[in-house]
Amino acid sequence: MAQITLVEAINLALAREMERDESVVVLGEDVGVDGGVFRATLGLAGRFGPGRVLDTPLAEALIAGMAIGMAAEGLKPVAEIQFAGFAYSTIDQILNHAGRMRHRTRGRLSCPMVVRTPCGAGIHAPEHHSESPESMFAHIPGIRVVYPSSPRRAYGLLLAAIRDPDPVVFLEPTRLYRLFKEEVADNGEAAPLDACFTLREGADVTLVTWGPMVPETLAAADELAEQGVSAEVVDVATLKPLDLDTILGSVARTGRCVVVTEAARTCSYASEIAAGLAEEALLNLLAPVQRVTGYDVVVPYSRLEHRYMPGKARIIAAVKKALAFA
Amino acid sequence: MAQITLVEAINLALAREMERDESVVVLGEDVGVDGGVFRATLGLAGRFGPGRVLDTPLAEALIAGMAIGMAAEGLKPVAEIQFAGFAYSTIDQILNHAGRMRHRTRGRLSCPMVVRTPCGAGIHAPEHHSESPESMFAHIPGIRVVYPSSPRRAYGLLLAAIRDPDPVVFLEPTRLYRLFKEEVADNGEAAPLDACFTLREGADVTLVTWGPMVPETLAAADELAEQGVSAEVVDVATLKPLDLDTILGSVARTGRCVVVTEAARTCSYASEIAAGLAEEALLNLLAPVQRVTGYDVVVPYSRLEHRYMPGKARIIAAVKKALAFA
Amino acid sequence: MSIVAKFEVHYSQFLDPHGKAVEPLPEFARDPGNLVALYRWMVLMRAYDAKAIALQRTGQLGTFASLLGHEAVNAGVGSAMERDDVFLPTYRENGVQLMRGVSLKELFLYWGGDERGCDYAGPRRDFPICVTIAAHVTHAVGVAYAMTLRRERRVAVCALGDGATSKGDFYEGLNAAGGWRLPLVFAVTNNQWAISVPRKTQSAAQTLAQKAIAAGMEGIQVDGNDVVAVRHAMDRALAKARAGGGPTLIEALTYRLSDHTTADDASRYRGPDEVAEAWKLEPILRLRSYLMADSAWDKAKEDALLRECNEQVQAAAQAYLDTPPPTAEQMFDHLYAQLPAAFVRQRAAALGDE
Amino acid sequence: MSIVAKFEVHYSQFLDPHGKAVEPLPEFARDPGNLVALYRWMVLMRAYDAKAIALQRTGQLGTFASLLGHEAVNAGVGSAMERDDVFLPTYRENGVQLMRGVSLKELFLYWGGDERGCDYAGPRRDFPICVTIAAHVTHAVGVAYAMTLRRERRVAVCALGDGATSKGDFYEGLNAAGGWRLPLVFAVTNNQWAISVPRKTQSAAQTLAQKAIAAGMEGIQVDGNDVVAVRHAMDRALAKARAGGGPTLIEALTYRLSDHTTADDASRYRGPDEVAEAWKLEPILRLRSYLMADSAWDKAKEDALLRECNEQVQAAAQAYLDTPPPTAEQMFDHLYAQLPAAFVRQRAAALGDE
Ligand SMILES: Cc1ncc(C[n+]2csc(CCOP(=O)(O)OP(=O)(O)O)c2C)c(N)n1
Ligand SMILES: Cc1ncc(C[n+]2csc(CCOP(=O)(O)OP(=O)(O)O)c2C)c(N)n1
Ligand SMILES: [Mg+2]
Ligand SMILES: [Mg+2]
Repeated sequence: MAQITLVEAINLALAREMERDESVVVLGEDVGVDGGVFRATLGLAGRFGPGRVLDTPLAEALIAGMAIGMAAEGLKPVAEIQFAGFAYSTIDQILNHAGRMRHRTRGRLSCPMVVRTPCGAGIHAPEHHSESPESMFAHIPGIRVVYPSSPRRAYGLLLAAIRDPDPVVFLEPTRLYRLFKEEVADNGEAAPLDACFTLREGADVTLVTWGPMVPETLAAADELAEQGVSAEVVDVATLKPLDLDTILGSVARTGRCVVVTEAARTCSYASEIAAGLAEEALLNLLAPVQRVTGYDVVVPYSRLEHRYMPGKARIIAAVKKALAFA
Repeated sequence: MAQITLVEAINLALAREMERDESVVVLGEDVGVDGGVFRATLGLAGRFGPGRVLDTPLAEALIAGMAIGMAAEGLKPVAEIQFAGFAYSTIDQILNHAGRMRHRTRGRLSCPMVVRTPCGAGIHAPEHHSESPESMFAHIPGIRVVYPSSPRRAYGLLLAAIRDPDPVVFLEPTRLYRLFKEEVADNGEAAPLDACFTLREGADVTLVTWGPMVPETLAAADELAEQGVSAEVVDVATLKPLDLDTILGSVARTGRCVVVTEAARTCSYASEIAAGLAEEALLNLLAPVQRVTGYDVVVPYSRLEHRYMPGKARIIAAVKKALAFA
Repeated sequence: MSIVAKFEVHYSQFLDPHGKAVEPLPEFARDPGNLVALYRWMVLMRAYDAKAIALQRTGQLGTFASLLGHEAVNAGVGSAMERDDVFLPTYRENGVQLMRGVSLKELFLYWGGDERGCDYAGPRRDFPICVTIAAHVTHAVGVAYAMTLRRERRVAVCALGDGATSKGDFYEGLNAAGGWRLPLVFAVTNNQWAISVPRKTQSAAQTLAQKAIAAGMEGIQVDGNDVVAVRHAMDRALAKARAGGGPTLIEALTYRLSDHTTADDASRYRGPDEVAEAWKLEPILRLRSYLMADSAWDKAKEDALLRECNEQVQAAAQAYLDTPPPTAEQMFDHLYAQLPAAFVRQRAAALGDE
Repeated sequence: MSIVAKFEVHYSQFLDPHGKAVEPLPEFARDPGNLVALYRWMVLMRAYDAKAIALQRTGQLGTFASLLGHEAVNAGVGSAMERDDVFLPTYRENGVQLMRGVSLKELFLYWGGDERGCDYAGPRRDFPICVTIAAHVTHAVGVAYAMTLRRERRVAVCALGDGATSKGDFYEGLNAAGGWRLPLVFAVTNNQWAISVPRKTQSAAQTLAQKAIAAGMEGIQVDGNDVVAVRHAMDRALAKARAGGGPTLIEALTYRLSDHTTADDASRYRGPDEVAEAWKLEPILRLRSYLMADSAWDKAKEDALLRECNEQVQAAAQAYLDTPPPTAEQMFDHLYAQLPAAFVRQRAAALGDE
């Protein structure tokens, strides 16, 4: 078993599934000979041919719409949008068509497709390369939204996403693409969709997060442990549909919850979690739920982005506040 | 003072502001000689000329993008998107450009523009004519999102939106366009943006809603009153930025809150309100916050839409549940 | 200065407005039986259209988009396609859909606000009506790409209107189809109006056919009130596509004789003279004139056909009206292949909530 | 069959790759002083480019998009525009921006990840760099519309690449500009590549100039390594636009001699031969050859110019490096004209959180 990065795990899952199922095709900008600007599709064009690994024209609505047509006609397209900042022009297609085709035709046509896109800030990239649009996608009926946070989960969840009979928006944390390695068995085993992963057990507070903020949150939990605070860390992983039960179960034990995301605060996915708790966990909450989020501002250009993203310090401060609540 | 409908109030505000400020222009599909498919722009082309009331080609990204260019160059465009279902292709422009132009240029250029679009279900229209995308817009930094619910507020808020120096997404409840009339003084007075309106005072529970669900919520409050339950009704009106203080103040008094929206539940704007309460009102809450929302499904075609939209009965049931909570 | 590229846009018409042949007819049209078959479809379309409007006016149908005047485009496209081709319609191609095996009842159900109307028992792989203008142009690219990848000889046919040619999706799809030389035919019905917006406001392009030039593909203009011209252009485009020759854009010139939909009042934005002029060019009369002059048709046949069509339409309308309304679980049961656990409670709540 | 429309796409070149005039030069180019002025700008652009790459390689600048090989397009566009026109650039027109009065320091700030680099002290109404490909084409339509409405004689110039011509926004904007006959020039730099995607994958259209045909406007192709050709085409397009004659699309053929950006490695997808061939056509050598043959330029002047440019660039780089970093309140202070009350607490938190 090899130690690989998250982006290598994506690549591995793509290759594995293309090998297993010849209806799987990959499409997007620069996914062919270049292997994608992050190399997520490296080697696929050479191995499976340009017919199954298509460099598209520069047109995101086309990429999404084309995937819908392919999927309805029996292929299993995995579309790459180069950065999430360019994925907004796919929303029309994903919301109005991908998420509706099955419903609209009462199951006659469907859209087994995946739209992959790198997300999140912190890589010192130009404008529009730092987006966290997950809540906008999570609002869309008829689709799944998945956001892995480690090589192993990325591998298993991507396999699950490709095999899923319905459309999946698969968000990939750019910041974690090469941040750390993990042993990943290339055994073709899918990870469960629609389930949270409890990454660390704890008794005093539940930290809920997903995607790129997971390592930072785990680091905060480590530091808290040194200070005698036992934090449970839940990686939501599949944002839609949400496995709220796992979170409720954790909060029932800890009585405190901090939700962490780097997305702008208002109508972020952190709000969805907090709302679920407000509705279902009132009697268990010993302190208010707190959202540790990006500010309601435009992600600043790279020189200031470290001041935008919530870091360990803000997470720890929120936990302390929760613990101090009488 | 004339009794007019909500759509007439929109029309009145547009005419008033075009008269007062010649930099105001109206653009969109069929807004010219046809006066808009709902007649919101009726008579404007005749009065102000086709140069200031433009029928555009059928292209929503163009409409939004063009408005951005116009606004940066000193006009005050008011763009109409024919139905919210066609507004998804404007998100890219609104998020990546309208909401960022001022920030990106450090105030050198700005986007004083309004994007108006009719929203909501319940008019027995074809597919895509029933959308409630407010939470997707409310997530976008740098813009305002306004959703009036009566002729008078529509008039005042639209004036405020046009005069605002920043981009405003102005959602109009199609179902209320002609549902009832109200006296509206055409005095050019703007209503306050960024403020909730308390439409009805009450002691037992706070009902928070906006846009098309306001009349239904008021009706529920009426019925509750007959049953001896005193419900406060808050019309959020401006969803971004949110005047949470008014809601907190109300909940501090009532101790119970039900949030009502017809949008699909997950990541709806109801989640944002509930999250705010989970964070700020824990000690005041005598019962869990409840979201009464559309289901997480595609709005069904017209024959079933009455089963999709939350009605008075569901609001009342939620209130009863809140009151019964021990 | 040198010239690096040259283009011509051609126009084709076989039957003039009086039903006179102005060119030697193509092979298929020399058999009057074929033209009679097309004529019968066109008359059925008009009977269906009238019935749908009547149902809407009496509150028995939702907003309806009439295809009055578009019968030749519909019949030309519908008759040229093979069964296992894929059709991607807008709301104004119910005629094509009928010819492809969508039932009248299904169409009524659709306009009655019931998704079951999109579960076509006939053409299982045809797309449902695309309401968001031009979005389906990109779907057609995906469909045609899948056909190519699997080395099938099928073709995707994407129908759209003049207004749709202004939308980015139209162009993105067209451009990609050209690039991959996909088996794809774009059937653009230029009916001169997009709701209240006239064709010339959509674009300064003299023809819509020339939009194809931007995508490096062939574009051709035909008289869309002449079913022979439409059918002939479709035949050629489909044959070319099947032979690997790539996509074609066909601009069919016709006129929307109706309001945009039953929710529209066209008299607000266009004068009666223009409409009266357009009636002189309409496709059914034209074909009938030709067939009568050719003795392939007569008054008795006409009367019988009208009766037959009306009965057929009436029966379908009744079947539609007799269909029990959809039930609340239908909101959930085709949303995902299997309803995720997270939404099971919502489903139960929806069923409980009467 | 009849022909209903005909089109030709023209190509223009004045200086061949050896710097020989192949056509009589246009008026402005007959004065060598004008060409020397353009040359000086082009050399400054290259010096700037080299410095930016050096800064990036040493960790002192963010990802940078080189304009190597695009100096003639930049100089042709930049020199033709009037001061109160509006320029809407992509990331590969820093040269045009310099000529319009954006400072070197501002450009470095921008690439250094600082919004203050978009607060141009010079051309206050020029747009900032548009990173989302082709979105600004629709902005340009709005700008040009505003100019028309106010009856100004200003023109908007929108720069974009070959890849951008595949995007819906490009087409929607082009089509609208044609429809309203707006004072708008689309300067398309066809540098043969969009990251790793070659021009022919973008579109089957033989030329990008012919995309204009779909919008009913004039499109022309020029040698983008020949500054005279670019400038001349711009002059004509701007004059036409000012006179109310509507928009023009200019496709300038050149080559991206650099990687896409400093984050890219072009050797992954294109061979060295292709790049070596392209170097033979590059614009600076070409213009220098012409000027030297004309005795308007010599080695001494060249050396002096290089020194001057390097100093200028060096000083600006230093000024950039000396600029204190932006502070956290800058996230909030230009978000709205006035920060709404709801966000004041967030601002305070951001400032408190070191
Ligand atoms: C993306 C989008 N924008 C707007 C609309 C509203 N709308 C419905 S039909 C129509 C006009 C379409 O005109 P055209 O393409 O010429 O088709 P026709 O109705 O004439 O058949 C408009 C604007 C829509 N359905 N989709
Ligand atoms: C809408 C959008 N999609 C994708 C990208 C990522 N991207 C940046 S530059 C580029 C290629 C652009 O090619 P071209 O238009 O030819 O310009 P060039 O870089 O050659 O100057 C791509 C795909 C983007 N910036 N915007
Ligand atoms: Mg039309
Ligand atoms: Mg390029």
